[in-house]
Amino acid sequence: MSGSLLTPNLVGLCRSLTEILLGIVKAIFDALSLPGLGSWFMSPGVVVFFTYLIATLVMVMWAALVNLLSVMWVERKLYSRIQDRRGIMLGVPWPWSKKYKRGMTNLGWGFLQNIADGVKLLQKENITPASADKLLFHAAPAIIVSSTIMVFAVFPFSENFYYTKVALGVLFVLAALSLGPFAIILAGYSSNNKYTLIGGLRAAAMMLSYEIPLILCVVAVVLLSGTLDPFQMVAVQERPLLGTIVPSWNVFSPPQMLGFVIFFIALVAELERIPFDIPEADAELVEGWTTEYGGMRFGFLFGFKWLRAFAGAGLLVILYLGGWNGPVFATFSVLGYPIPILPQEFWFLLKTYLVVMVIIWISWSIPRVRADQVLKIGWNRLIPLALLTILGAAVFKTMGWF
Amino acid sequence: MGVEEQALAKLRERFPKLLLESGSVRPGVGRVKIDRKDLVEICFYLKEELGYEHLSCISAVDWRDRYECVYHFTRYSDGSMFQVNAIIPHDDPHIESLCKFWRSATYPERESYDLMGIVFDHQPDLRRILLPPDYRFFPLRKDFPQEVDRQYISRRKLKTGGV
Amino acid sequence: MAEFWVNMGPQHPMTHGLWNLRIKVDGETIVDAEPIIGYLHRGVEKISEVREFQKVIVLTDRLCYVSSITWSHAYCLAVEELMGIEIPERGKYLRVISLEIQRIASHLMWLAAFGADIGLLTMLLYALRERELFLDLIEIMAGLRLNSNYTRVGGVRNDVPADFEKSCQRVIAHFLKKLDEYEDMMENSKTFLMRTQGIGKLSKEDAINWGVTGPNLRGSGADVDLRRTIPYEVYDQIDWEPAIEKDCDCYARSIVRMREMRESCKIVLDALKKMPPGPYRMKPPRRAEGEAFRATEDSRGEALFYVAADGDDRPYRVKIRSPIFCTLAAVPQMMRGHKVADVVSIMGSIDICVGEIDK
Amino acid sequence: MFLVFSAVEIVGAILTVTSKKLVRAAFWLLITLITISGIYILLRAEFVALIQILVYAGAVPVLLLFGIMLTRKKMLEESETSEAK
Repeated sequence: MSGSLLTPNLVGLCRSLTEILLGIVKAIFDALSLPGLGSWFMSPGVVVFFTYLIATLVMVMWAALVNLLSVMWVERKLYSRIQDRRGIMLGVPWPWSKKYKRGMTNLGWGFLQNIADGVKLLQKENITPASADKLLFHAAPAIIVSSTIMVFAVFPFSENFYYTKVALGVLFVLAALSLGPFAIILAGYSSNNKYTLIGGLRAAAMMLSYEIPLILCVVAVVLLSGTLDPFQMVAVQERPLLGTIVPSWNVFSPPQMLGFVIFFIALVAELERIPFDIPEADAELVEGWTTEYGGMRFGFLFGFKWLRAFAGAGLLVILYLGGWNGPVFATFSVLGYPIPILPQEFWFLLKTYLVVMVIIWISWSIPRVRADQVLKIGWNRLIPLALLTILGAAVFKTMGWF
Repeated sequence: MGVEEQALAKLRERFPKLLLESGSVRPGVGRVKIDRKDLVEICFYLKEELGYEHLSCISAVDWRDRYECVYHFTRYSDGSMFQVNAIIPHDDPHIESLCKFWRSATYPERESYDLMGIVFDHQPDLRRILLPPDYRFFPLRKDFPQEVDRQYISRRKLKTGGV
Repeated sequence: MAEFWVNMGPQHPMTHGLWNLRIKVDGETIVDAEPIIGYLHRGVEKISEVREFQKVIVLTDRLCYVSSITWSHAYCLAVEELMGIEIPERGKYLRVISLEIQRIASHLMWLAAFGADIGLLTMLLYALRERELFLDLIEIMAGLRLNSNYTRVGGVRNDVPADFEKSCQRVIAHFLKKLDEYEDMMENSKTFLMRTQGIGKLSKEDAINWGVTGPNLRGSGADVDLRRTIPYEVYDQIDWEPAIEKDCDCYARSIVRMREMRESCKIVLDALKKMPPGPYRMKPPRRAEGEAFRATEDSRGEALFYVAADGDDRPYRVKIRSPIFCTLAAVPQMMRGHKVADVVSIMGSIDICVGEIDK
Repeated sequence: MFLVFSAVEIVGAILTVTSKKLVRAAFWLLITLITISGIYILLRAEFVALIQILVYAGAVPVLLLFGIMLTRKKMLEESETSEAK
């Protein structure tokens, strides 16, 4: 199949980058006749330290800046298209476009809109309510942001584009995502407002009840593929299915089809998208648990929901849609060396963004469900069906059908 | 004989002495004028016997020498309406509430109390509704100063030099 | 869980204006509710006592910015009754056309707000997009989009341009197609049914007793449309059917409004066809004496104006009966026992307009 | 590393039992549980550590807070001044 863009891997790349940079630093210190300091910079500990520093920065920048802004941009573009909106079409055009030099036009791509929003949020005052529980009020956004960033520590974008390789990667992602509800309920409580309190309670109730089918579906996938390692999980899905050209993605196996649907619904609920966005139902609870936050703190809470959406969609792609596997024809070899035309990262991002777009599409075309109905769907429908999925997966595994 | 004439005839027959004034406004609309003490009796008769089921409006009018509470009733089956003017003396603005028969009387009665200061006896929830609870005036009364003529004030200020 | 009061308003996305709904919740269940209004009280009734008859129309236009023509028309009818004048036939037809266009625009505003309430933001933008077309029609008729000041005592302000019928037909043909789309989005959507069916029940007897009127009453199964029960203008010469649903819940109320939009389209086209040539306005007398009232079918219910005059050139007393003011009294009963999220369905389905509540 | 973790854990545990606000106690409990999972990682028991976060840190304090919020009355009671009569 297609190869990865990053070789050997992110950390390795960063290591060579660090070595080059530190070599320049050493040369400067040598020129300043400080050879001791120069060779200290080249010592292995320092190199490793800077390597991981740079790798972390690259990963966080990539995830939280590039992908976060892209997901936001995709969402805005898509719902503007769906709703016949004009606003988002207004944006600064490309600087090199000579045709639209007059400034703001409605033919721009609108990509800078998010950055403008971010700048606006940064300029706003961070208001802390007088009667809020200060410690928890400040801790809640930090927990949400850090737990979301934590996901990307083990999140593989391709065979080589990852930060660390953990054998229990999927479990790690789920554990990191499961810290969110606690922060939400903390935020809801500490704002000392009835809307946030109701929103926080709703969020906690909903996330508790939807995390269970989510994890049960993962259990079914783990049963079939026999591993918790995302890399092996993708490798299992790589071969073609029973002599056809259809790849053996988990979604094509009979028990996992159901699991895919359940996982998708539970994911939408986890991400608080519109059919299940009762914690922040803006018509009834103003903004739910984020009501009292302002400025960039609100920006964090709001933006990292999109990042969670991205991470969740990526998890869905890894578990069910074959991860970074692309079609076979995407690679050709020159002199026996495989050259990817479209690298694995491209396929992974393509699938992830498609899933994100489906989520956006759903959320802007149906009304929101009531809180008790959400819980009813979760407990009465999804959990039994998820258990059924596990049963089916176990049967298939035992009989060796898949 | 139109529907309102039939209703009026029945009313005249039932309450020969109570109707101070009765007549037909336009086809389908009747009008009687009564004293405030007979209101409940006549309205109950209108609702139960004549089928005027919908109390659409309660308006209070300040005629300087008396108040009038004007009730409009509708009968949905043929669309005939009925207007009942209840006369209230100016020095004692009290009238019986109709909340027992029409729950829809609650809000209009509160509004009439709020703006005109007519007290509805036996109203379960007689509070101010539009104006703030600590407001002390009844603005729709005719003795409430209606309008401050700003131009007049400025003209007077120019003329007299202040005040 | 402890019961506690939640203030929904005065500034809350659900309120569609400036009022306050205090709900007492037990967890998520509503135990009690109490509307608190008066934040927007402008004293229209008092101001109109010092204005001449014709000049009050400016105020009645602003009673409800969503459906200004229907309010001015109700006032004009009452004043014409008071003065005892009969307006020209063409004026009546023009009034009916403007009323129905305004009704469609108002119902589209309701649809937009209802969609946003139950979380369907797409509906908001779609409905507002189509509302623009009807506001454009009103602009062609009256010269203004919102507070159009079109209906006058004694007729309407001006005649319509020659090609008005054609633009009306074009807009309505386009709108009827879009209306099918809305029905797909709303009535045929499972989520919408989950949110509205069985919510906010108000039986027919209760509705009449509470004084609920208009589409809300027709959603409760009562065959009451004042355009038909107490015909005014030329509604008795036009073919149309009132929309009546028997379910008594939010769903029925929304269906009634959707069907009413179709009926209004029919009325507009029919009235345009039957409209006779001739004068559209007459000169009303300056002074009047006595008292008069007229009830009309506003886009939200029964709008009744009671006008009394003492022989001056201005009304002695104007009383406005606003439909939502009376409907609001029934809201606590509709809400008891439902969930917090149903507040928005119920309030959205009865189509609040604060301008007319607070007068 | 172990010393850091255990110090944080001991401080968190002490604050858990001494803090007056129950919600804060739950917050410190979360800190304690997360540091315990850090200690598990030091012991090379990654699976247990992740399950610790998933189950104990992710779910138990949430349930705890849920219980606190559903049972505590004082927090939700209306103050006298906000009664609009």
